[in-house]
This record gives sequence, structure tokens and C-alpha cells, in this order.
Amino acid sequence: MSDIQYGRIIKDGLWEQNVVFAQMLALCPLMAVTTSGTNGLGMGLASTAVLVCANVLVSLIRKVVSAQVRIPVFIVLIATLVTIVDLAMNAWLHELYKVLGLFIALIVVNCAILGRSESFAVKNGVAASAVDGLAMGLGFTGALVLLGLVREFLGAGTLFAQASQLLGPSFAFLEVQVPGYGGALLMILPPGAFAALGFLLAGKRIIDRKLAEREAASAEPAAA
Amino acid sequence: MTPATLTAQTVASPHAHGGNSVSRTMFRVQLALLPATLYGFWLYGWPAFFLWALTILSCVAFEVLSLKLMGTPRVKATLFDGSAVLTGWLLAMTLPPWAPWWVAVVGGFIAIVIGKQVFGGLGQNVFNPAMVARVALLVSFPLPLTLWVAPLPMSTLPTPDFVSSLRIFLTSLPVPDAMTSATLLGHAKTELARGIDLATALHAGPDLSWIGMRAGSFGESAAILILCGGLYLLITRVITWHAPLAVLAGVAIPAAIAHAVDPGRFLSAEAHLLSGALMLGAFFIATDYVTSPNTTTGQIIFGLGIGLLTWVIRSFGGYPEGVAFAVLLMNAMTPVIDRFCKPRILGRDRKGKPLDIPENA
Amino acid sequence: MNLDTLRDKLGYQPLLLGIVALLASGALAVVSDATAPAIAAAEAKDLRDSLSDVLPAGLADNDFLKDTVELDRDGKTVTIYRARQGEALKAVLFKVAERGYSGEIQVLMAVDMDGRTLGVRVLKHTETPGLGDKIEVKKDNWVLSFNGKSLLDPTPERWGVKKDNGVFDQFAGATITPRAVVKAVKGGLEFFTAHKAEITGQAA
Amino acid sequence: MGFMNLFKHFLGDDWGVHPDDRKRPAADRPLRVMPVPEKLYLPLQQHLGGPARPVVLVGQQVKKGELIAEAQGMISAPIHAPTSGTIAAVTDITAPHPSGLTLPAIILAADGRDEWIDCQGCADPFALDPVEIGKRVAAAGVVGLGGAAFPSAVKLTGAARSKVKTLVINGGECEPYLSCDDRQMRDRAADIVDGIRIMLHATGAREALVGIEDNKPEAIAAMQAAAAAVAEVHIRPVPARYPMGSEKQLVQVLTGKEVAAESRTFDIGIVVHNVGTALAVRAAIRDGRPLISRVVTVNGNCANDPGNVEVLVGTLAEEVIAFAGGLKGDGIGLARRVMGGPMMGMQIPHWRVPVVKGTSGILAFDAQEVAAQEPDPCIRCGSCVKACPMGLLPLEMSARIRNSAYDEAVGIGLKDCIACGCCAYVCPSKIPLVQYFVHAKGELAAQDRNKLRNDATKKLAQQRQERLDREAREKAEAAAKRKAEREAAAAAKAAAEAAAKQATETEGESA
Amino acid sequence: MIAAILSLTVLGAILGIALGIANKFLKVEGNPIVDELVDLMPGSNCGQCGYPGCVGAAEAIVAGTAPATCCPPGGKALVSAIAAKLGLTVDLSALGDDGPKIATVAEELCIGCCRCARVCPTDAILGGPKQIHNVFREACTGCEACIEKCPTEALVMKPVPVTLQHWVMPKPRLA
Repeated sequence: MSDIQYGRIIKDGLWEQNVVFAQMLALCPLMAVTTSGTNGLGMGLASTAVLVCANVLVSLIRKVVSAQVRIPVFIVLIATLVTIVDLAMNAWLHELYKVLGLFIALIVVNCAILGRSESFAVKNGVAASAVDGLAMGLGFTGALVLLGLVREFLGAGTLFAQASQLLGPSFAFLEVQVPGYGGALLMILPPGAFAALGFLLAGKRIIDRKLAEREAASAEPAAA
Repeated sequence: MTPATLTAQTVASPHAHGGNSVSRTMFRVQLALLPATLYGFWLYGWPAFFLWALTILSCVAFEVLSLKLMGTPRVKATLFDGSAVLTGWLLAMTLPPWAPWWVAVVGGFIAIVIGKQVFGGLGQNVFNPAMVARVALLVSFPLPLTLWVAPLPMSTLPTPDFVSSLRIFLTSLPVPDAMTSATLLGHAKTELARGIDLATALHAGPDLSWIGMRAGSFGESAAILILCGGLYLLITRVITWHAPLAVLAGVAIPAAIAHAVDPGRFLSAEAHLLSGALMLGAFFIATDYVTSPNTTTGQIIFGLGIGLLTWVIRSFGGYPEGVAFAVLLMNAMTPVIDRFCKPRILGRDRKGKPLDIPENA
Repeated sequence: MNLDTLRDKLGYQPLLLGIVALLASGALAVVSDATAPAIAAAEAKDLRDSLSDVLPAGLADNDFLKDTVELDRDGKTVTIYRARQGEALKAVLFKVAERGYSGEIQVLMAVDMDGRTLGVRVLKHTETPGLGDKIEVKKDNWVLSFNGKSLLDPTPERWGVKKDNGVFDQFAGATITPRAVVKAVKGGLEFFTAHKAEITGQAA
Repeated sequence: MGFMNLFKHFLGDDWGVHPDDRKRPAADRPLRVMPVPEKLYLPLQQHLGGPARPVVLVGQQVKKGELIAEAQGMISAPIHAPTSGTIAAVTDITAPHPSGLTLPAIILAADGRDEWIDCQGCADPFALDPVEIGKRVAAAGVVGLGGAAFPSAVKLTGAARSKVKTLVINGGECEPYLSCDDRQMRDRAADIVDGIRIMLHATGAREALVGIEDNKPEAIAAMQAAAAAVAEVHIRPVPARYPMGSEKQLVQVLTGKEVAAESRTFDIGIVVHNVGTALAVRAAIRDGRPLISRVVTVNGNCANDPGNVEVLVGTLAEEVIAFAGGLKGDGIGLARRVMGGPMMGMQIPHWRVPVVKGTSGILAFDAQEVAAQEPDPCIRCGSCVKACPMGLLPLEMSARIRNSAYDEAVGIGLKDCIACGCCAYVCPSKIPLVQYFVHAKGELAAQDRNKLRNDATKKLAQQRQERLDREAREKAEAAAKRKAEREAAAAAKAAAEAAAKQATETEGESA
Repeated sequence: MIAAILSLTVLGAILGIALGIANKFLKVEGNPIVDELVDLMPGSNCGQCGYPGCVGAAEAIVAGTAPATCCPPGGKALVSAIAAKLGLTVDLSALGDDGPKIATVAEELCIGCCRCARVCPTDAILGGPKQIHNVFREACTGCEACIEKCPTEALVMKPVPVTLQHWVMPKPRLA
């Protein structure tokens, strides 16, 4: 296990194998939460925390767990972790909990977390799993924030509304209001989430194609 | 001659064609829409004309843009099939006559890009593009989309001239209160919500009119002219009677029953039939080839579904009008209807098993 | 000991799953124990904060969270918090609910002893964002327009939105939501008037 | 579109299409008989089933009507010399087939004398045993002249065996442009009725229903006059509608019975023959003459002088056209060459393709007639569904075939498609629907062939393995045997030596 | 609290037993997908793929150690069939396949050495010693095993000729 390429893992998590844009997982929390960039950020960070912990734990016990009971074991682990996060936030980060409370429990059913446990942590060491969890979590957060921002901007004409409630008053500068634009309500509603996600997916594919073309173009003279 | 050079251009039979074409069909539908459209211009003046023209223009522009972006080689052929023009036209017919310019542009974008091209272009869309745009606009911008202007020949104010019409269209300034008016359905819904009996409410409310002397969308007002267009389409065989009749029946039957039971709570069948987008929906939207079932049985089910849902939404839903929502819901059902309503294959029973061979034939 | 051979044994599965379940529930028990007081405190603070939101500052000096009376309203129990200055009852706070455009709207209101509203806040709602959510004080000052209103001011037939010839504004594009809130507040005032004796504890 | 059609359209009883029939003026021109050409090209397969096997040698002299290729297999038909002459070659020529591929044919150089061999006619066919009639029809190489070219004798004897009650005679000729059946019904009505009576006798059917589309009033009148005296032959005008001439549709309109899928008309007591076939059967029985000529319609906007021509089988289309007045402007503006009708006929690559027994028309189309255009995307208008006479969903089938989901297409009825072309005819997007279906059927057949071939290969490989094993085993056994023999010999030798030694020893001892 | 912990633990143990038992009794032996692939393959066990026969190749493809394109006699058709079955995406254009080919004997070069006939996996080559050999078109699978055995290069691979019986109407160009 010495030949783990951390760069590869990070790149996969953030872009190539992005939970939302490449694997199309975790769409339920995605649709429910991304009515604003702030919500997306909060949910993303909470998910990242759970993802890292779950990956580390699963990686630790991977040699003990037998194939027959691995899914119940993972599910119990993840549910426990989420409940602990939920309780802890409620107790000690109460203001943040008021913004995100509804969505924390949703992390249990986030298939991306079980998915990473099944496909990565169970096969790799603790360090690699932690990095993978972090990269995947940040990729997920990025996607949530991006989709939240798009929907918020088109739907309400604001950016990062209420960010100061999540991150503290010093982040109030993030909050932007477009003057004179009332917003298209559809984008805040669930159908808007699907439409926006569709266009973002198309955008990623276009970027990927452009990147592949550039790579091919730069590889050619080297080969010749 | 070698076989290879010969096989290059193989064409199967038939070697004759009936002469029907996509563009001819689209042209006929547009022709059928013309009387109601012209009448709409007369009712609502220049702003309605600007809205109509810009909606069509933006639909065509977005069509060209999408085709260019997708790198389709047949931009011209696809453009001249007239489908984008028709989508824009139908959308414009359902908009409030004095809606501002950006409604037309955003509507064109939603109809063509989101409603049609994203699904793969002509023939591939699941939902009727014009109705997708109509619903998306209504949900997104409820304010300008529910601002109805009274037909000008009925209003006390003079008709705006060309320049002031342009100003109304481009600046989206609020329309003076004296010119606005509620639609019959909207009025009934508001009064009912206040707990006022319909019999009393309709005394003061807008009248029913076969010739569009009431507030409403720019192209929907004159039920009689829409009906004429529909009959023209029936006679030229562009559409069949199944879907339109089913839509009208689907609204009229429950409406008549409910009205007979409780006239204070439910509008009459006539009021339903002559209101909102029902006539337009029955003859021009429910008959959309792409998004309706293929078989006549399927079309009847589809039409009844639209009618019934329209009545349910109008009577119990949050919005006063429900044709567009009903159409979209039934569009989503179309593949299911198509799956279960197949024509019987000659020589087979409905399940596809060969017929029994009679013993003593 | 060879794990590989052990893992496929029949007894291994229940043992493993049992241990994991034991550890998980144990961990949860510990965390739950550790967080319970903090959560209770935070929630009490929340309630106090929201209650004091509708209650003008300095009106009460008691811990009105503890001074409650429970009444039955249409089959549901309503908890009424009583704010006192010294022994004198100054105001009561309670929640009312009404069906809005899409689901229930929960409203917290404070009423003084003359039946005047001291403050109204929407606690919870599922109205369309951007359209019906102007009833939140964060979005709009609209709910403040209830301050100082009573059942006689305005007169009962004027207790409605402007579209229904009332005194309260409606928002552009949404009539149902403000109508529901107005109805809720009016209902709350009627409830207060009807049960004033029980609330003040004079009946008891 | 008459008012009645519009009414039917509203009722939904609207299968098939109503193409402009374009039969006149060709149908009204008198039948012309083409003289014997210099060379005749006779493909060995002019019928459904196994190809015929040549029984003549190159250079051999044959007389008109002489057997030159015999039937091979149960479903096949022999071929006879259409005129007297010398066999010039047996070689590959371009087939009357859309692929433009070649197929083996006998080339006959005419000697101009046009000498018949001795024909064994029969004065009273009704005295013959039905089985004998079947044999004679088979020997005369008669095939269905409506287009499919199914060997007629197979149908006649099959019908007799399955106790058929009704003989349906197909005078529908629903294909536009074609009028060869129309012309023959006008000119040879009495002979046709005679042929029908022979067929009634051969099949054992009680009555014959002759269905003729109502756009051929002259033919109906002529046939009614000829059949007036024959009680068991009924002339039944049917509405002109394509594909009325399709077996299942005609049977349904005439008898009200529906032919079950995956079965034949025999199963409901009906057999269907073409009017032209009736004439050929009559000639085969009454005169003992084999099928060596047929009537062909030359038509299309590019044809100078459209009309019907009686030609010998094997005549090149080129020569038929030349005889019938040639092409306008020597073929300028010619867009497509078609053999058969416009709806189901096939495009041919050039005119040097012979007329075969099933050729009903030679059509020279200009661009305006074929209306070839780039297909547009399907708009799901459902025209094809309404037009399909079989009740299929052409748009759904073509969409699946487009994605190569052939099995799914079969699941929704591809096998029931009769390739009549109604769907493609009405399609506003001009999608070549029939081509999709023909392609899919070919592809499925190819897959079946591949599967058979794979199984055969596996069997071969297995047999080879068994053979190798057996050989190895035999070799081993032989080796073992040899070894055993050798050992036995050695043991015997050793024993003998030992014995000898012992003998000497004992001798010595004893000595 | 104790009750919650205990009940969860017992529940876990019971579920574990259930899963263990299910695993014991519902186990699927062998891999059915391999058999399906074997059915698709030519079945001549020619060995061009480098695996022991078609079964070996099928196992390797299912295991992912061999590409779907490893069978030359199967050609494009086989590759797409395998890809469809396994849900793979395969670049067909890389496969230089121009239709099925079979071996043919150039009669003027054949010396009748019988070497080719001995290696043919389907016994498709016929011919006695010192006689010109012939290939049965229907039996040849195009495995090319015979080609390199021929001392005179009399065996060449040629495309299977298209006949009227084998012709398939081309698919219409996509609109």
C-alpha cells in the first residue's frame, strides 16, 4: 500500500469522480438543501465531517468485517456518527444547528457516504481513506455551494444570503443582493434544482471535453 | 459493374410518397391560429402584437442558437420546419396580452432550450414546450403573469397608440388600475376564498363571452375563433376529434355534475368551457403530436385526463387556471398510456397472442 | 488466529454485528448523556429568545417559561406563558396556527391584558420562498403591523387584507398567506378574549 | 378524398392509404405483344423457395416450352425455355433485386423460329384427378403472378389437403401505376373464369370470390359478364384502398374472416390466388403450356408511351421499355428505376435486368414522383399508426431498430409487418420506415444464421476433439498391445530359455 | 438507556445470524454470466486469444483480465454483444474489422501437404496428401490457425462473399 497516489485521490474527489457531477449520488440532500449557497456550504461541511470519520472507521475495521454483514455494519456506523454529529451540534453549535438541523439527519441516507465506504475505505488504508473522505467531501461541498449559488442567484437575486449566521458576522461581506431583480421563483423550487443541475452537468462535460482536446493536442507533438 | 458500387445507394420501397410534410402540418396549424390571433390584436392593441412578435422571434433565435451549439448539420432544414415558430405562437397566445418584453424572451428560452432542445430537439420532448414555458413563467413570475388587461374596446380608456404601446411593452411599468380586470376564473376563486357565494359573486364579476369580450390571455379569448381553427384542422386531417372532444368532455361532465349539486360552490360547465385556455388547449395543445399518445384510445384517455385535471385544479387547486398544469401532468403520462393502449395487431388478440383458429372453418 | 478462515464461520456474523451494535449504542448513550443538559439549555434559551422577541423589553421580570397554564382549544392543547411584573399579570404569550398556501403557518403572539397584540412572529411556515415568506420578520416588516391591534381596533369586518376591504396589506402575487396570518392573529385574540378568566387564573 | 373517406376517417376505420392510382392512361391502352428478343436471361431463382437446377448444357438446342431447369426441393418451380434456340451460357447476371447483386442464370440465344415442343393439353380438366392437376401445374412452373412468386402448385395441393371451402381470387391490384391484371381481366375474362373453375376443381373449394377494386369498372363489368353463367364464381367489387390486394386484408374484406397471425389462410378454409395465376393454370392444364410469358405494365412519368406489354420471361427490362416506346428524352430526368409497383416494388440499379415470372411492372420515375427527400426527425404524429393495415406501431418499431434493439422491435410486432409501405407513404417526416423494417428482418435472419453456424462450429470442434481423442486412444491401445505382445514374447522366450537351461541343468544333474 | 443498548445489541446479533444463514443456504455456485458469454463465442477453441479455449477467454473477460476485443474470429459483432451483456463501453473503431473473413486456398500454390488440415479446429479443410486442398466455406470460422502452417502461402484470408441469400438491407442513415 505504499504506492498510493494522494494527488490522484484528491483529483478524483474534487473533479474526476465528483460525488454529484460524476457519480450522480446524493441527489436527495442536494435537491433539498441547495436553495442558497449558505445552506449548501453548511450541509457540505457537515457531510464532509461524517464522510471523513466514516471512511477512517471503516478502514480501521476493514479486516475484521466479513462480507456478509458489512452493509449493516457500515450503516450502523454511519448512523451512529450522524447522530453524534447531530447531538453535538445541537448542544454546542446551536445557532448553526438552527440553520442546518433539518438536514443533518438526512446525511444518514446520503448514499455517497456508504458508497465511499464500500468502494474505497474497505480496500484502502486509514490515511488514504481519510484523504479520500476529505476530497470527496470537499468535492460534494463544492457542488452543493455551486448549485446553491446558481439557484439562489437566479431564483432570489441574492448570493450567500444569511452567510453571517453560519460563518459568523465577519463573513457578512459575502452577502450580495442584486438590485432590481426579483428572481425567478421556479429556480428555488425543486424543478429549478433539476434544471440547474442538468446545465451544470452539461457544463462539466464541455469542460472535460475541452480538457481532453487540449491534452490530445499537447500530447501529439511530444509523440511526434 | 461491381456489387459494391451498386449497393451504395440502396433504397427500400415504397417509391411514392403521399406528399405530407412536417412544414405543411406546421403551416396549417399556424393558419388555424390566425383568426384568433388577428382578433387578439384588435382586442388588445399594439402591445399584444409586440408580445406575439417577440415571443416568436425569441423562440426562433433560441432554436438557431441551440442548433449551432449542438453542431447539428441541418440547421436550416430544422429551422424551416416551422416548429419553433409554432411553439412561440402558441406560447404567445397563452400570455397576458400586455406582458412585458422580458417575459417573451425568458419564455422563448424556457420553451425552446429547456422544453425542447434539452430533450433532443423536435420529436424528442416529453412535455409540450409552450406549456412548459407557460407554467415556468407563471411559477417564476406570478405577478406579471396574472395581470390581465380588459379588452380595449370594452375599456373606458382610449387605445394606446404605437409609441405608448412600445413604452408599455418595453418598460414594464404597472398598467393603470382602471385597465386591469380579473378573469372569470380568478374572480370566482378570490370570491370563493372570501367565503362569498358564487351566485352573488358572479353578479358583479366579468361576463362570459363567446367572442372574447372579457379579460384573458391574448389568444384565448375568442372561443368561437379557436373553435373555427380547430374545425379547420379536423377537416384537413391535421388532428383527429378524439383528444379535443375528450378534453372538453373531461371538463364539462364533472363541472355540470358539481354545478348541479352545489351551484354556489362550483362554476357551470359553460363557464368552464369558455374560460381560460380550455379551447386552445383542447384543439391546439392536447393535439400536439409529439407529446400526446399515438392511438385513438390513448388520445381519448389523455384528453379526458387533461379535462378532469383541469377541472380539479380550477375547482380545488391554488391557481385559478389549470389547463397548462393538466397538460404537463398528462404529458408525463403519455408514455404509460402508449404502453398500455396499443392497436390490436391484425390476426392477434389484444395481448399479442395469435387468434385461435376456428375448428370448423 | 486466522481471520480469513474465521470470517466465514456462521457464529462470526452475529458476534460481529452484535459487537458493532453494542459499541454504537454505547457511544450514542454516552454522547446523548453528555449533550442532554446542553441541548435542554439551548432549547430553553431559544424559546425564551423567541418569546422575548414578541414581548416588549422590560415588560416582564418573571421567568415566564415556568409560569404557564395549559388550555384546550379545539381539541389541541395550547401552552400559555404568562409574563408578570411583580405579581401583576402584564401579558400572555401563546402559539396559534392556521393553514396557509402550502401547509400550516405557526404564529407566536403576545397579548396584553386589554386584548391588544404586543407582538406577532411567524415561527414556522412552508410558504413559497420569495413570495409568501415575507411574513418572516427577517424578510419584511409586515408582521409588525399587527402591533397594537385589538378586536375592536380595527373593527371586526376590517380584520382582513386590503383586497378583502381590510386594513392589512397583502403582498404582490400572494393573498392567501397574509390572509391566513391575519386570520390566525384574529383567532388568537378571540381565543384570548373567550378564555381570559382561565388564563389570568381568576377562575381557578 | 371523397366525403365517404372523410367520414370513415372520423370513425377511425381508416387503415391503409388512398394513393393517387395513376393507372390511366396505361390501363386503357390495348395490350401489346412483344416479339421474341435476341437473347433471354433466365435466372434460376424466379420464385420463393429453392433455386431450380439446370438440366441443359451450353450449346444445347432447346425448343419453346422445353424444361431447362428442374425444381429442387419441396418448394420450388421449374423453368422452361421461353422460345426455341441455343443455350448460350450459364452464368451470373444482375438480379432483379434492390441489392444489385448477381445470381446464376441461363442465357438463351433465340433462333427466331419460336418452335413449340409438343404440348400435352387436356380437353376436359374436370375429369382429371385434383392431384394430377397439381402435378401438371407444378410441372408447368406456374408461380403466383401477383408479385410474391410462390409456387402455385404447392398452394393448390395444400388447399386440397386442408379441405379449403373458399377460393379467393385477387383482382385487387391495389398498387398504383400497375394495370396488368386490370388489362387481362378486361381482355381475357372468359379464360380467367375458366382458370378459376379449374382451380376450384383442383382445390375442392365450393365457391370462388373474385375481389376487384372499384376503380376498375371495365374489369368488373367484363368479369361479371364472363362469370354470369357460372354459379360458383362471384365477382365482388371492393373499395379501392391500398393494400387491398394484400392477402389478409382482401380475405377480411371479402369473407369477414381474420387470418390468425403465424398461420395461413388454409387454416380458416380459404386459399388466395391471383387472377394472372388463374390464366397460367388454365394454360398449363388446357394447353399443357408452361409459364413462359407474362403481362408487364410499363409506366411512370419518364415512360414515353405507358401501357401493358406481354413479354417472354427473361426479356431485359431495357428491351421491354424500348418496345413500349422508350423513355422521354432518352432517360433525362429519370430518378429511379423500379420493378413491380411503387409501394412494394424494388429499385433496380440499371435496366439490364430481366423480367421474371413475378415482375408485374417496369416503372421509370422522375424526381417529382419519387419525392425523395432528406428525412426529418419523427414528430410522433401517429399517421403511420393510423395507416398501418396490420395495426402495428411503425414509429415505435423504427425507433427501436434505429437503436439496434431488434428483439424489442420483434416484441412489438415486427414479424407481423407485411412491408406494404403505407407507413412510409404517409410519413410527413419522410422516414424510410420500410427500410428500417427490412433491414431489421435481414439482420435478425443473419443473427439466426450466425447462431446456427456457431452451433455447427461447436459441434465440429467437439467432433474433432473426439476424433483426436479416439485416435490417440487407439494409438495408445495399439502401442500397449504391441508392448504386451512384445513382453509376452519376451516372457515366453525367457521361459523357454529358462526351461531349456533347466533342462540342460537337470540333464547335467541327471547325467 | 440500558434497555436501548441491549435491544440494539440483540437485534444486531439476530440479524447477524440471519445473514450468516442466508449466506450458507442461498449461495450461487459458479458464474452464470460466463456460460452466457461462452454461448456467444465462436466455440472453435482456436486459441488466438491466448487463453485455453473459449471457456477460458470467457472467464478472463468476466474477470476483467482480458479485453472484450480479444477474440479475432468473433469480430465486431461479438465485441458489441459482449459489451452489451457486461455493460462495458468498447471503442469499436479501434478494432480494424471489415467483416468476417474465411480462409481460401490458392489452388496453383497448394502442394497438398495436409499441415493445414491437421491444425484446423473445425475440420474445415479437406484434402488428401498430394491433392489440392479445399476449404468448406460454411465450416471455416476464420481463426487463421492454418495460415502460418502453410509452407507455400497458398492459404489467404478473404472476406466472405456477399450473396443474395446473405445480403441485408442497409440501415437507413440517421436523420
